[in-house]
Amino acid sequence: MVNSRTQKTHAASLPISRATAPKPKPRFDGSDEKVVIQIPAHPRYVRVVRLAAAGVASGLNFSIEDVEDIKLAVAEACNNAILHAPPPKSGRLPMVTITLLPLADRLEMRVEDEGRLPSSGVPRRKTTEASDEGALPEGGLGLLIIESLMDEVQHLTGMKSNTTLLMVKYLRAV
Amino acid sequence: MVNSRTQKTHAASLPISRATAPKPKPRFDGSDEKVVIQIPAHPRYVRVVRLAAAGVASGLNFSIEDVEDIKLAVAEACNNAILHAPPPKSGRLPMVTITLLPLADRLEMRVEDEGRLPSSGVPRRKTTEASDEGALPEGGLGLLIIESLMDEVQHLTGMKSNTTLLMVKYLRAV
Amino acid sequence: MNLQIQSETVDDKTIMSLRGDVDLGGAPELRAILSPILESDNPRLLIDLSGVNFMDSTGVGIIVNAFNRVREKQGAIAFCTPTPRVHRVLQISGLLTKLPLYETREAALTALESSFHAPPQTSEATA
Amino acid sequence: MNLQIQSETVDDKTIMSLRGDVDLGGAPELRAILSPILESDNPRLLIDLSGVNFMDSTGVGIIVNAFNRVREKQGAIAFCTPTPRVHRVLQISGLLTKLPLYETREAALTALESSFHAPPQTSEATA
Ligand SMILES: Nc1ncnc2c1ncn2[C@@H]1O[C@H](COP(=O)(O)OP(=O)(O)O)[C@@H](O)[C@H]1O
Ligand SMILES: Nc1ncnc2c1ncn2[C@@H]1O[C@H](COP(=O)(O)OP(=O)(O)O)[C@@H](O)[C@H]1O
Repeated sequence: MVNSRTQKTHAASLPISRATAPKPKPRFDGSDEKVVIQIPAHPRYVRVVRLAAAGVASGLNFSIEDVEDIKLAVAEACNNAILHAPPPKSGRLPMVTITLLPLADRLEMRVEDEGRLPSSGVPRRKTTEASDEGALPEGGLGLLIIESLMDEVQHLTGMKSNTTLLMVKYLRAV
Repeated sequence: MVNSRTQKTHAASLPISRATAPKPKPRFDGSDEKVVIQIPAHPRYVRVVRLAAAGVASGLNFSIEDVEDIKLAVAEACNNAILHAPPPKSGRLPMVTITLLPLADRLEMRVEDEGRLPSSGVPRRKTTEASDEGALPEGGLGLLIIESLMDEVQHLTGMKSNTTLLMVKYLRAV
Repeated sequence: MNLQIQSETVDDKTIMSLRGDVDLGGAPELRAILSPILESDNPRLLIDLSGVNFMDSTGVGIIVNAFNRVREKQGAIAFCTPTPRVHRVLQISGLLTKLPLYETREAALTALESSFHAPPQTSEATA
Repeated sequence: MNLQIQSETVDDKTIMSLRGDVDLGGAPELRAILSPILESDNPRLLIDLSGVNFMDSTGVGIIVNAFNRVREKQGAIAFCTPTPRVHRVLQISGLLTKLPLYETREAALTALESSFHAPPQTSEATA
């Protein structure tokens, strides 16, 4: 059952499957209600985002399991944003901005940091196979997990020097 | 025990008990870490704020009871902001902005809406005594509750047409 | 958790169990469900609060309004099994001793039987 | 809940119980507590996951790192009683069948006794 879920994984480089061409801000039209959370780029604030995302997701009637998956995905995205944020400026941590957009059939989440993606693109792990010596790979799991849990995942790099990860999770038809 | 707590109540019109004169933004100096949440002015988003505030408060090691009190206080402040927000503009709900500032000895919370306080000031209830006919008063409880739960409470009205409620809760010395 | 309201009628009494958040968001539904009961001739109402994990001043206001209206109608009302959070918000609101609030459902039902309107504990002297 | 780590030594084994969030925030503390154990000569380690209510990829990475280092040292390691959330994140990470993970603490202890390093279930054929 859960294996079938991971098949929904989309590569981060795939454009979002929509009629219109993907643009940096494709879906936040003015009439929608959004929740915006800004946290300092520090691990101690990730839990605040997890709780807030759980609140928005459960308001959309996602199942308990889906709410947990959404918490994990947004936490992974925040982790990456925190790890790749620029250093503090005059003692002040940069901020990470999380936008939660509850829609009729889905939840969209954006996690935006003030850092840059590597110009070579995101180095990715495609496998969790053991090395010849039998050691298991220890890193590069974050995006893998996000893509397993979310229905659509896309990195948006705007003109500003910042990185946004867009994640979409659909409500299942009941 | 709980009666002694309610004695900590400060009237909203009292200035904050600090050495420096209270100004609209007395404590948010740049070096502090703050969490900012923006929600549409609709009751369904109050729970998101409650959860986020619980996350910040428990990170400060408030007791479980204090965390619950903080959730209630911020919810009451959000309720008021939502009830007194201006009507939607071109179908878009106004936003309520909640700022959570965790400090070494206290949590500061600000709830800011796009509405105005009555120019006559905030009409207040001073009692929950029954009327002569024995009926109990049904409204005007929100600020009463906030003041019972928080150590400092103050309405800030800025030059912009908006209203901010500042609430402070101290960590108890152990 | 969103407010969930469950209501059953036993003899001439309505027993209403509230679960989840009794807050601004749940207020319209709760008011709508209470309204016909409170408009009836001789309302006899028990509200079970054991499933309430959050109550704000809106919830308190609805409870007080129900109390006032039942009182006007010479009906009977009782509340039972408040969770610690409900206890706390009623206490802060100064209502703990003014509402007919009982530790157990049995005690609340007994009180409901024995009074045609449930007087608040503190008003007995003046009643 | 912040990560809480409890550690006890039984004979030559360290039994470490994790509670709360095994995430980016808790990682430095967990790494620091694991480090001397993983650097010891013949590490024999059981990690009890029954109190973990959240685990992210950082937590998974620490677990895998512990597994790899114990393996290098010809020690023995086992994990037990994963909560549904831990089970899920290990499954998504493709590690469910690759780590020595046991349903009960007893099974994990038995496995720890009977091997000087705990082989992952699927590598038995290649071992
Ligand atoms: N927000 C981001 N900003 C910059 N680079 C990022 C960001 N998120 C991911 N990356 C890049 O993608 C790589 C893979 O990320 P991830 O799958 O989460 O694995 P890791 O465990 O190495 O962080 C990172 O090592 C980093 O180079
Ligand atoms: N954010 C706000 N904006 C404008 N007016 C407010 C705000 N908060 C409180 N008030 C005023 O203060 C009064 C008392 O508030 P409160 O104690 O919460 O009781 P009520 O139950 O009547 O809202 C309100 O009726 C309103 O007039």
